[in-house]
Amino acid sequence: MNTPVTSAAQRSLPDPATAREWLQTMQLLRRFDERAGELYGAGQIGGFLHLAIGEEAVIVGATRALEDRDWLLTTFRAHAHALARGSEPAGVMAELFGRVGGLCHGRGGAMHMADLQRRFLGGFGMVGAHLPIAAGAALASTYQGRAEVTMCVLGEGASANGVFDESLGLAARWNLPLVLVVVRAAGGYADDAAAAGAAAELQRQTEGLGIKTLTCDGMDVVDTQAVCADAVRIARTERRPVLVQAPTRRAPTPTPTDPRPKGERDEIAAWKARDPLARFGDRLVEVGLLESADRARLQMQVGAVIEQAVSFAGRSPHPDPSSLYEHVLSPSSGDGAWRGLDVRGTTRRAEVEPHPREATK
Amino acid sequence: MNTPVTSAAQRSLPDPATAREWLQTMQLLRRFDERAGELYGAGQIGGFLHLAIGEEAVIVGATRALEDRDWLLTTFRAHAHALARGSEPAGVMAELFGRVGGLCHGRGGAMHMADLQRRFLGGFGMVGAHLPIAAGAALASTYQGRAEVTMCVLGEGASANGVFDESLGLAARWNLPLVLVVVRAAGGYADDAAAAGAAAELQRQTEGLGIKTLTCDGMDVVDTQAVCADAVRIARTERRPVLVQAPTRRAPTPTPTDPRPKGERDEIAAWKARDPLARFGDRLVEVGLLESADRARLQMQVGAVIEQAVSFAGRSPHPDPSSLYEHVLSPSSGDGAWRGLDVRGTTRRAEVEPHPREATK
Amino acid sequence: MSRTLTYRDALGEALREELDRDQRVLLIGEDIGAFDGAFRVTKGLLADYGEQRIRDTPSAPGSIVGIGVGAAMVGLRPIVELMTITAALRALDQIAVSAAQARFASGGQLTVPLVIRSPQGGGHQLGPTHSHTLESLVLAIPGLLVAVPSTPADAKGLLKSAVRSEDPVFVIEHESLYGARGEVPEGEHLVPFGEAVIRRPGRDLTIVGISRGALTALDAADVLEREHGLSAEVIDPRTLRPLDLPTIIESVQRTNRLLIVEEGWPQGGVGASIAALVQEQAFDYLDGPVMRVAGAEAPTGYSRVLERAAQASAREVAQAALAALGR
Amino acid sequence: MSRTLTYRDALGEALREELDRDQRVLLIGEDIGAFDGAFRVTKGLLADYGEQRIRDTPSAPGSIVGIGVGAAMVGLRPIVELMTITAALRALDQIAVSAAQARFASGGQLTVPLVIRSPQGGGHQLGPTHSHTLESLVLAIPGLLVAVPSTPADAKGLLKSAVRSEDPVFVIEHESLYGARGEVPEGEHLVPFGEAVIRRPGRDLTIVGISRGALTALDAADVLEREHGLSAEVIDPRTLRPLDLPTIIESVQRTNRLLIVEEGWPQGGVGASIAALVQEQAFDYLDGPVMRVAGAEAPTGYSRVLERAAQASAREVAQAALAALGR
Ligand SMILES: Cc1ncc(C[n+]2csc(CCOP(=O)(O)OP(=O)(O)O)c2C)c(N)n1
Ligand SMILES: Cc1ncc(C[n+]2csc(CCOP(=O)(O)OP(=O)(O)O)c2C)c(N)n1
Ligand SMILES: [Mg+2]
Ligand SMILES: [Mg+2]
Repeated sequence: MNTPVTSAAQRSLPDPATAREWLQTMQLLRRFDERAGELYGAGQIGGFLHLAIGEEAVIVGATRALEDRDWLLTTFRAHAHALARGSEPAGVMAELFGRVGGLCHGRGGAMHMADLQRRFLGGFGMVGAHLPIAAGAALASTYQGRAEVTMCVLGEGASANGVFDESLGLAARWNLPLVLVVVRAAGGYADDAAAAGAAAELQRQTEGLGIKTLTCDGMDVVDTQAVCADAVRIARTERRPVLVQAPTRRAPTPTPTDPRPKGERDEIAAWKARDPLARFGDRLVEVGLLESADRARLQMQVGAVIEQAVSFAGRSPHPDPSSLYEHVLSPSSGDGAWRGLDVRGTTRRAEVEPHPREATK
Repeated sequence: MNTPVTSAAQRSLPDPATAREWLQTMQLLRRFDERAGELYGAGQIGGFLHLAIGEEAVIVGATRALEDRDWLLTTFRAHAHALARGSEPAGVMAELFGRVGGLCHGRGGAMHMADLQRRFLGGFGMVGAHLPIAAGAALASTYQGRAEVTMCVLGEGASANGVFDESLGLAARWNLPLVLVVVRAAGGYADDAAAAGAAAELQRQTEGLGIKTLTCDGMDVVDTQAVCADAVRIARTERRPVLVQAPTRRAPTPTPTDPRPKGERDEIAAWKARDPLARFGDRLVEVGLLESADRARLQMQVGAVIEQAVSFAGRSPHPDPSSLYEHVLSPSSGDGAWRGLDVRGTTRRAEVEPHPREATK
Repeated sequence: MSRTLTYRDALGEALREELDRDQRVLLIGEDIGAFDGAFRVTKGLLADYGEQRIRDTPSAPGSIVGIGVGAAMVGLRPIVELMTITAALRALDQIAVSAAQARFASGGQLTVPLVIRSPQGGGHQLGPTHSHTLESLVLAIPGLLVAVPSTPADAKGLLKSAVRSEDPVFVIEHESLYGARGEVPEGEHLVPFGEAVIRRPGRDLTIVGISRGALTALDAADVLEREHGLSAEVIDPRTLRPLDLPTIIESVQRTNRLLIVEEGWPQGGVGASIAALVQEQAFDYLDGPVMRVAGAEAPTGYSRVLERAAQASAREVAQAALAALGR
Repeated sequence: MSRTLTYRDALGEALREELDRDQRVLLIGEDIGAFDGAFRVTKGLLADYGEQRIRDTPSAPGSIVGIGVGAAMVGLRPIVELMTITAALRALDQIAVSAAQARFASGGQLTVPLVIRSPQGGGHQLGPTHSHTLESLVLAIPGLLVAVPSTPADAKGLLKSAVRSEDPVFVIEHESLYGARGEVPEGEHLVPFGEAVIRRPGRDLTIVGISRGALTALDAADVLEREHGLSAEVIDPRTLRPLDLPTIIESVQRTNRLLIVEEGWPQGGVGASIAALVQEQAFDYLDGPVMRVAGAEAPTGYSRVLERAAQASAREVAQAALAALGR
């Protein structure tokens, strides 16, 4: 199931600067997740923290197929996508810490992170909920005559939900420039990743909906980028939805909120041999695009950036409890007429006319 | 789109008694609908009355593929299916009148009619809602080791809803003996029936879900019965879902709640030439299976049955307003602890302790 | 200037005016184009505005709302029609989560200026799937504005305001009112959110009516005056979020009695909310309990007798008012 | 005999006992088998009962509930697990219409003995999609029984009763209570629906607590006694439909003061319903308004400060109680 259609070695590498940028972004994602995992264990980060260790290639490859003007949406496994899209690691880490310096001022957390400036709409916690939203974003671009593409990353788990078929059906009917990237991560949370032939089944299902469907090796950043770039090009120029399947394998080590599946003890070694970050770095060194020392230097820079992010996050204040109602509604609705109904037995009483102690009768 | 895969003439007729029964049931459905339409106009019947004139062949053909032990579900276009399944016309008509003599004692009406004794689970008003319910019924049969099949009739409109894909996906995964009959009625309520190639698209979509898919001529009772019987046999013996597409054409005359689509004036004549009831009757006469006089006699019997039904319905009392809370919960929940909360300002006050006029303080 | 229009045509006029005013406005919904909409509110729009702006969809409520959410996030002002409010139950995650919480979850970055329109309410014997009054389910959701117009003028004015709102709005129309006629101002007529209207001033008790309940309350007030010489003040809140509680409280401070008329189910209903708030905040002004007249706690039966039994008539409301007055 | 069990294990025990007792019982839900359930309630069941009876599904909430409805109509006793109550929003048409109205619409022919289980509630920083308290949305629906166990013993006893019910039941578990321990009777332990329990008797005021709110109320009662010498009576209704209103009214007739503690949103909340009912029916016994402590009318923020701010602590509840007592 995880056999790539195109072997990684067949794809030629991008120019050195680009290759280095991809590698360093993958390093950033990896190191960020390792640190986040530790900080989760230390109680600095709460909630469900879905790590993406092993998904660096698919995340960096997919986002590197986008232009700045394009839109991106993803699942609850959101913080890695924010990083890949260029969000400040400090803002991302502060969001995981739930602090005001976070991208969403501590309101969204790892699962609901968004960065509008980078056209990253989020971070969606409900499986599949973002598919029609992505279609809507693509509709807005088309409607306004802009050649933007919307990319929507999802886990294979979402494809069994009816929104998948509904959204793809409407995207096809309305010729929407939408690229779905299905990350099929074996060893993950849901049981169906284990089902043999599931990828082929999904391909049949998707093509049954009339959607062009491609496959990339989600463990290889070069292949993923190339296939996704193809998908983006088709979506942009032909104005139609394209789906890319990306078989991947998340590290089978236990993660904070994806507890370790049974019987995968032996798989850690196997996974290491396929580690998309190590393999890409090795390849760059092998072909002479990168010195070993350079590689270490990039990694060191990443380490420094992340320690700065951790430090920033730790210093950023917690939201003030009194800001609870901020952003529930926009200022245009919230001023005056509306105020959050904070029923604490007494609170609102004071806001009404002064009360007579006795009844008026 | 309406071109039958197998021409009607190629299917051989069933034995004379069976053929006569089919014809008479089709006559029953037709005459019932004509009368119901009149009574709706006269204000005796309310709500949305979705007539099935033109669907007699598909309804009788599909239900005649079932055994008594099998289960049947359909859409809001429910009363014709109840009749075809053998429900008493008087009970069906009384239900349309909203009377206590109705199958559901006037609570369900045309859209939500059910007849458990005949294993007809209803009558579902929300587009597509009955698909997973049908899958659940099929699951119950299988789970209990009974070789029953569940047939679920739906309009093509439901196939764009995600429950379609979800339910078929689960039915395939769990090997459920489920037969879906998709009535693709051109000239109907929804716009998409008009979309060219929609039938082929649906076939691709369904096969994409791994579901065996057949097509019958929904305007020919013999072909519909034969194909559906095949589907039922496969579902029963191989324990898996099968989908049958049945292109049909409802009469393009205005109906009470399906207002007349534009530009179909000329189509009335065209439709008459394809009228499934007339064609089947003609064929029986042509091949000598039925005398013309017999045909008229069957029709007369049907007329009499329906007039009796109308008369029964008219005499049946309206439900007592005080029965409002009956069947909201079962007697086991409803006795004692629970009573409907009928907030009429005063009602429940009397049920509590007698009230002192003055406060106790 | 104003003329007499039906509630349906007032809504249609609001849609046309907003489509004309703002290119970002587009309509999405089941059969709203070729079929003119299940209740003909969108009649003729497809011909006049084309299929880019009037978008027919199949029955997929969740995805239709979701598409509206995404389009709103990326700069449009979509108006999504759900054919019946029961369909909103299949879309409630998109409404309650995707639409209503995006601004909050993103720390104010995302804006979802989406309008969802849907009819609710009984009266046509549509039975248990097409007759319910579900405003309380929608009202429960923070981040979502809720309008419940009861007159053609408010239908126009609230819908137009909804389209201008930066926040998602659910405009709940009443199925039985589409044919009702009333004066409707021409052109720019905006009804602000959070401003209740006193439909009839009175002294002896306050009746708050929700959606069509406001009209029943007016009829009940007639009965009370004619037959009992009582003067009831009738308030129509028009929007439920924001709710103009001050106007209600101020009225209760004068009349000392409150009755709420709604068609929805009583548990967790809008009436329960208002009753709870008013007795919390004006207890000492109340000469008796806040009373409610709600729909019966039962699905709506098809039978017209049962359907009628589930809703109180104006006369029954008047009786409840008498009870509230201790008579 | 009883021993100490966690809420989670008490639920698991109820499931095992019912699976053993009645062959018609089967479980359907996302990752309940191979993965033991998102909250480990169904741990080990797949190994012990096999895949015919413990059915893993993908994420398709509406269809999972619908399948449960169909299976229940045709003779089974399905227990459907939704991973989070927010998923129920995507299934609400199946819950409110297919499950809750089938008996009514069919004139009593169809029976839907279906149990839906789902966790709700905050406390783990799961943010706006996984932290909400939605019991009021479920309670609104006629034809649906609703249980909100707050202790391990009630979790077992209510779930077992739910499985025996002829009517559909929504058992709402509290996510933060899965690890809570308490005495749980062994074997056949059935908690009847519609019987509130007085968790602590008192004289000065009545506090009704919903779901985990009952525990907060108990803590608040401790504070009131220790620090203010006040005696609060704490009532846990345990089921919301049927609601044991008589026990609440009887208590209020003695204490003349009522405070309701819930975690859900205040508009249309359970507290509003109870407040409206009690002041309607026991107005003359009330020495002050029925007061509520509800969750803030906002999505739940991820930040633990914001999450905490949205819910009142026992101390804040005690303060509200003092306010309710006019102190
Ligand atoms: C509607 C809904 N149901 C259940 C959940 C709980 N849930 C969180 S992650 C997850 C598994 C998702 O699997 P997949 O879509 O493949 O994503 P992956 O975890 O592999 O990235 C589930 C079911 C949810 N978030 N939303
Ligand atoms: C969820 C939902 N949305 C909308 C409706 C309104 N509605 C009633 S009939 C109908 C068209 C259905 O078309 P199709 O499924 O093809 O059935 P047909 O009328 O052709 O029998 C619609 C959309 C509904 N009943 N349920
Ligand atoms: Mg996955
Ligand atoms: Mg159709």
